[in-house]
Amino acid sequence: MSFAGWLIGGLVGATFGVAGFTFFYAKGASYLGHDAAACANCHVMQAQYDGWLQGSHRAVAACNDCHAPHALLPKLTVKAVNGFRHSLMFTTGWFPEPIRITRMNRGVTEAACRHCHEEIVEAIDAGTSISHRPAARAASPHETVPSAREPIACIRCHHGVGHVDFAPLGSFDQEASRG
Amino acid sequence: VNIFERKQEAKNPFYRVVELTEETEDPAVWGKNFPMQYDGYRRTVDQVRTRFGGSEAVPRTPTKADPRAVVAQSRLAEDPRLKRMWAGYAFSVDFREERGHAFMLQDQMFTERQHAAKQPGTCLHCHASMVVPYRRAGGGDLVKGFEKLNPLPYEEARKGVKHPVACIDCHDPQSMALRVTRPGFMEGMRVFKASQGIQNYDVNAMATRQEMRSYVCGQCHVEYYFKGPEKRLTYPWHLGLQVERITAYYDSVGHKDWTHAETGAPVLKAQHPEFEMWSQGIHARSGVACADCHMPYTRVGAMKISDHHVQSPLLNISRACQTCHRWPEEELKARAEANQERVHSMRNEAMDALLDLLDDLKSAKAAGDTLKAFREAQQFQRRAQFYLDFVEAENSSGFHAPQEALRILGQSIDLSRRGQLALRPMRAERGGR
Amino acid sequence: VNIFERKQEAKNPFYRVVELTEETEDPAVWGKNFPMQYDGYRRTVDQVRTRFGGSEAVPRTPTKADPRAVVAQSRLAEDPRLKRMWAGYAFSVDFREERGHAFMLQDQMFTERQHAAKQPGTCLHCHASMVVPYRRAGGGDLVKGFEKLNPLPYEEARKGVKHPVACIDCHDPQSMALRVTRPGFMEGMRVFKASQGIQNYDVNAMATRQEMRSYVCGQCHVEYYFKGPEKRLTYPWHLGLQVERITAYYDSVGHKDWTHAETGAPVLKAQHPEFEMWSQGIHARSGVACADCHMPYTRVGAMKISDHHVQSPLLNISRACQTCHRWPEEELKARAEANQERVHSMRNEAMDALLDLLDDLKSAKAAGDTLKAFREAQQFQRRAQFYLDFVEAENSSGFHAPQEALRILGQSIDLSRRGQLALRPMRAERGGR
Ligand code: HEC
Ligand code: HEC
Ligand code: HEC
Ligand code: HEC
Ligand code: HEC
Ligand code: HEC
Ligand code: HEC
Ligand code: HEC
Ligand code: HEC
Ligand code: HEC
Ligand code: HEC
Ligand code: HEC
Ligand code: HEC
Ligand code: HEC
Ligand SMILES: [Ca+2]
Ligand SMILES: [Ca+2]
Repeated sequence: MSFAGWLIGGLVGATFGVAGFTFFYAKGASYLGHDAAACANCHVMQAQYDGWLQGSHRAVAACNDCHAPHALLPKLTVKAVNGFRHSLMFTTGWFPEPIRITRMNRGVTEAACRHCHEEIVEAIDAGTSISHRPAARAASPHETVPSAREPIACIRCHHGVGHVDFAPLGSFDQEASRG
Repeated sequence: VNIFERKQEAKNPFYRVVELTEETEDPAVWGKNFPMQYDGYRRTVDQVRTRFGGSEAVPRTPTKADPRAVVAQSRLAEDPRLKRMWAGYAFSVDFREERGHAFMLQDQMFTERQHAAKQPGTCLHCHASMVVPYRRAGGGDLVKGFEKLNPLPYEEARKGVKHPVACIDCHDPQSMALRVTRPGFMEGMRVFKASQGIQNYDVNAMATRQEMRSYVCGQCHVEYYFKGPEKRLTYPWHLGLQVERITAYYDSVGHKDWTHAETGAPVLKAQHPEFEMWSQGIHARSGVACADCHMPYTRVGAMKISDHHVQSPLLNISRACQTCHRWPEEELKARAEANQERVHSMRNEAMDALLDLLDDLKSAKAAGDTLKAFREAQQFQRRAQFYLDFVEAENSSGFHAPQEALRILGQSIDLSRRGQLALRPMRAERGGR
Repeated sequence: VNIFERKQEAKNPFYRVVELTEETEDPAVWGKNFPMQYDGYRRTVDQVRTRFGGSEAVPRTPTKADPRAVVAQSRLAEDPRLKRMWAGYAFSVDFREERGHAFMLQDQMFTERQHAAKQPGTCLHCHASMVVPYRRAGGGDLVKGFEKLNPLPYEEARKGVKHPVACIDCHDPQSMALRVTRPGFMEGMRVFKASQGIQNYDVNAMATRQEMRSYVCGQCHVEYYFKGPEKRLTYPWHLGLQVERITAYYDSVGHKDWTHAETGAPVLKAQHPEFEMWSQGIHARSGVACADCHMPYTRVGAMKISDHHVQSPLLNISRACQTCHRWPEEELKARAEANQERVHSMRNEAMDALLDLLDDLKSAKAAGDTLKAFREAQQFQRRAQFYLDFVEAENSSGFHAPQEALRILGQSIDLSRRGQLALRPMRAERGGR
């Protein structure tokens, strides 16, 4: 996809998250299709592309909504890193299969989930924000209160949202036709 | 699919209507700030039966001694063999299917086991909201209060205990963060981690959030015994969490729960080792916590909260299982029950084997067999029985760790049969016919 | 299994360099059209050992009788108890760890079991490319040829058999579609499906593609026996695939493989019931086929093909497991081995229990015990031994269905011990001292 495309996506995502969503949502089809297609240019991305097509987010989120930070600068860096890594690996063919998301990019997707679902999941992170600590410690001199606990990873439970995931989390393919 | 409306409703999920402190014991007050969690919490009075779990509401006519109008079905009636396994112990008098948290205090107060034996204050550790009572008794110090109440007669210790497990027992009133408030578990984890080379483990300071989602349950859903005259609640994890290690620990300290009435063997009772069994299973290994299945997230309007209606996940499969397993509900139910059935049928064989051993021990006693062989057979009974009970008392009917449960039952069968063999020399060994 | 990779794979270009027909037996010729699959196929000569599987290359000095310069390690040497379990049967003479497909024909020709007993032509069914030989012998009819070769002496039947299992045995030369070419499996599935109420099941016409990805393996990786003087290869699935059903079938037709040399019991030998065990596991239940793990899709340049280097998946974890399980390789290996270790340790206990029974039977024989109890104990041996062997002979060391394997071993232990008890009346039953 064009640099301009990323820029728009990035800008929108960065400046006004909510409006950013309407933008995707309204023109979804064309915009998303475009972005996704760009990624799917690489046949090695085909499986994930197909998975995304069948995923629950097809209508609401394209590749970069989950795989690029929702702030402009980091986004460009990540794109640069990934862009380089991908083309290098693609041309050299030096990459492990099945392809697995890297730590850095897993962090990016995790942040993406929270960016769009901030409100609905706010409750489940109760008791994990540092701000509460000091007060808590003061109030209970006799037990140590949990130190700020890391938030809980979305994809531990929802890891099929981006890409329909087959076994063990999916119903297996019952092709009747043979050969 | 309009995310906006949701966002509107969702603005600030916590209405801090009241200020919560370490003195706020009544869950109804916490419920003012967190009405959705409170609603779920109150639904633990529901009684629904599943194939192997849940519980059945059995009506009864209240008496002065036991005012309960409804109890859970009797496990002793379901399988009378249990009475022989526990012959001479309070459990052979009254043992019922467990039910929701709302009942924990009354079920403990009114079980006939209270009359069959004099019970200590220690019992309360896992059947009530104890943060405030322990602190009060300990002059502000939780552990001191725990030590103070343990040795008291149950009735006396119970004075000033008001609620079943409540918000304050699992949550910090300021931050709502999970916390462990039970001395038994704090010490249990300390000795267990020490056995793994980690010294001075402090669960509240060192556990991750995901671990806490299981540890708050591990405070009570564990095997235990009362140590010494102080009746100190002790979790036998000094050598590890597996049944072999626990047995080894009990042997090392020469502990027995009672003397078996039929055989005179120094036997042990296993009690709800959910935490220990879970720790041996594939779900624990995959980082799946008790709360993931027993308190799955549930959507209420624009918010997602933990379902505080703690219950059998098989009564809530879509939320408890389907986020991770995309099989149809019926299929997931069938898979869980298939695991449970395998374990249950082997549990029945192990039970038969144990009763055969009891028969042999009785008739050997009658025939006045040589002491040596008899003692040996009693030791076999001690282990065979504890292994079987470890699976029998584990309330998931094996689901928490099917392979481990089957392995333990296989051992139990072997031990019971070898106990019989110890009493039955071959003719050769007996010397001719 | 990842449907998308399949779709891609379907897009693979396909160069018809040579025309393949039902007469094209030599895999090298097929290799001209499908060089990548052929390369993998040829790599089945590799010998690498895993914790419980794979195989070890043991050098030996070739003799005229046995020209092999390398064999797999002897299982009898690894566990001498096997010799007693199989006392009086050819397996007690020579039994080795199995290795890659490339060796199947020579390993069968040169095993000492060939000298220990006179083997029939039936053996070839699973150790060679038989499509052409069967057709030739049957005048074009596969099944007729099968019936013709079965009763012949092995040496004679082997004339004209050239290759280990080859492309033509699993593929249609025109469409490359998978196909079943083994009469034993066709008939086995017919009787099995009939037991489930499905009449005249025709595997080649009625199986789905995903099922075929397991059925081509089920042609050989199954329990079997030779029926009647025609030595017809028969899969004992008439009542079902579970060990209880198979035993019930053998009892119903009064079959025994041999008479145990130590005890005279009419015993059975279980052989590689991979298909039967797999069918009881969670993977089969989830639709995971043999080929998914043993022939995973692998990328060659821009193409995805099925890895025809059929081997232990633990030697290829990233492709065999990680397409479905998002755990690191080391963790997946550890999980598989944890399952195998549980099964292996219980297998050892079951083996000890069986040997104790053999001892008792021997000494009872010596003491000339009453026929009734002795017969009873022999029957216990028959079942205990077959159950144990069913897990022992299953080559995944329990991985294919850990819970089922443990359940079976628990039964085996109980049966062995009860066999001993049958020979050891309590003093009471014996009437005083
Ligand atoms: C709704 C969010 C979302 C969208 C949209 C999305 N992905 Fe992903 N993607 C994820 C998550 C989450 C993971 C990591 C899954 C895991 O770690 O379990 C992932 C993983 C991947 C991986 C690594 C393979 C793996 O399974 O680890 C690739 C490649 C990938 N995505 C490409 C794409 C492409 C190309 C698109 C657009 C066609 C896309 N993604 C759209 C969320 C998304
Ligand atoms: C030049 C070809 C190419 C294009 C275009 C491409 N990818 Fe990839 N991608 C690859 C290759 C090759 C790999 C495997 C290398 C690896 O594992 O890091 C990969 C791996 C990934 C991964 C998993 C590894 C990681 O870095 O986390 C993600 C996520 C991913 N791509 C997302 C995308 C997205 C989103 C797009 C579109 C913006 C895209 N890719 C476009 C070739 C490409
Ligand atoms: C670009 C915005 C966006 C991103 C990024 C995003 N989502 Fe969503 N998600 C939505 C919208 C819009 C919906 C559909 C409307 C709704 O149900 O809220 C949705 C629906 C869902 C649902 C309910 C439907 C289902 O699939 O079960 C889940 C769960 C979910 N998202 C989880 C995630 C997770 C986990 C991630 C990160 C891996 C993620 N989302 C990333 C916008 C997003
Ligand atoms: C421990 C498991 C678990 C984790 C971790 C988890 N979720 Fe969920 N999530 C669930 C369950 C279960 C539901 C279904 C609730 C219902 O249907 O009532 C759900 C529902 C949702 C929904 C609403 C779906 C709908 O009905 O519209 C969204 C959006 C969502 N999750 C996003 C997230 C995000 C973002 C994260 C990470 C911050 C996350 N989840 C972490 C289990 C989890
Ligand atoms: C095509 C998909 C697929 C492949 C390939 C696969 N698995 Fe599984 N595996 C599953 C499914 C489905 C389950 C059942 C649990 C579930 O539904 O999530 C499972 C369960 C398991 C379990 C837990 C059950 C048990 O018996 O303890 C283990 C361990 C496991 N797999 C290991 C492996 C290993 C090792 C490999 C490779 C040799 C492998 N799997 C290959 C799909 C697969
Ligand atoms: C992977 C899901 C899962 C996890 C994790 C899990 N459980 Fe369970 N639990 C179950 C299932 C399924 C049952 C069987 C319920 C039935 O038979 O109706 C069960 C049963 C129980 C029961 C008996 C419930 C009844 O209905 O009688 C208790 C008590 C219990 N679990 C406690 C725990 C504790 C404590 C932990 C953590 C140490 C835990 N569980 C972890 C799924 C789980
Ligand atoms: C303070 C002790 C305590 C704590 C903490 C505790 N439980 Fe319980 N739990 C009990 C007792 C006692 C019962 C039995 C109540 C009865 O039968 O009257 C019980 C019953 C249950 C049941 C059986 C319900 C039924 O219908 O049979 C489940 C499931 C359960 N607990 C799960 C959990 C989970 C999950 C956690 C942690 C989130 C937890 N418990 C924390 C003491 C506790
Ligand atoms: C270490 C925690 C712990 C202690 C200490 C404890 N319980 Fe429980 N109790 C539980 C749990 C967890 C359950 C629910 C699981 C079960 O029933 O197996 C339970 C269930 C029960 C039940 C309902 C089921 C039944 O057995 O009929 C009764 C009654 C009971 N306990 C009485 C007592 C008495 C009396 C004592 C003291 C001698 C005691 N408990 C000590 C944790 C504990
Ligand atoms: C037996 C233990 C237990 C008891 C009792 C308990 N909770 Fe919780 N609660 C949990 C667990 C586990 C979580 C999940 C925390 C996490 O994921 O970090 C939780 C989470 C919460 C949260 C955070 C949002 C959410 O739903 O995930 C709130 C708020 C909460 N509980 C309120 C209450 C209130 C109010 C009560 C009393 C009516 C209560 N809890 C009683 C175990 C308990
Ligand atoms: C947070 C994720 C999660 C939840 C919730 C969960 N599981 Fe699992 N389950 C797993 C994982 C991970 C495995 C191990 C196999 C694998 O790696 O895919 C597994 C394995 C299994 C297996 C195969 C192993 C065996 O013992 O046979 C069954 C069956 C199963 N789960 C059933 C359930 C049921 C029923 C529930 C709900 C009560 C449940 N699971 C809840 C993640 C989960
Ligand atoms: C989910 C993955 C999986 C499936 C499906 C599966 N296997 Fe296996 N198989 C394994 C693993 C893992 C081992 C153990 C390998 C080892 O110990 O090195 C194994 C071992 C074996 C072995 C012994 C290999 C050796 O190295 O000695 C044979 C033969 C075998 N399987 C055949 C089959 C057949 C036939 C089927 C189908 C009926 C099948 N397998 C299905 C994973 C699988
Ligand atoms: C024509 C019969 C036949 C068919 C068809 C067949 N096998 Fe085998 N397989 C054998 C024999 C015989 C051996 C042992 C060869 C030896 O030890 O010399 C074997 C060995 C193996 C081994 C052990 C390799 C090792 O290193 O120990 C595996 C794994 C295996 N087969 C898997 C499969 C799978 C998967 C399929 C189907 C895709 C299959 N087999 C089809 C007969 C067959
Ligand atoms: C129904 C199919 C089938 C038949 C019939 C069959 N085999 Fe095998 N054979 C196998 C499979 C599959 C293996 C690999 C798995 C194993 O070794 O357990 C094997 C392995 C072997 C091996 C190598 C391992 C070992 O046991 O030392 C020898 C030798 C062997 N067979 C000889 C024979 C002989 C001799 C006969 C005839 C009496 C015969 N086979 C009949 C399927 C068969
Ligand atoms: C023991 C059985 C077996 C043997 C022998 C065998 N194959 Fe295959 N082959 C398979 C299986 C299983 C598949 C996967 C088919 C599917 O997914 O439908 C396959 C797939 C193929 C495909 C389709 C593309 C792909 O790789 O998935 C080709 C082409 C092929 N085999 C060629 C050969 C050739 C050439 C030989 C001989 C050198 C051969 N096969 C021997 C079992 C076998
Ligand atoms: Ca219950
Ligand atoms: Ca092998």
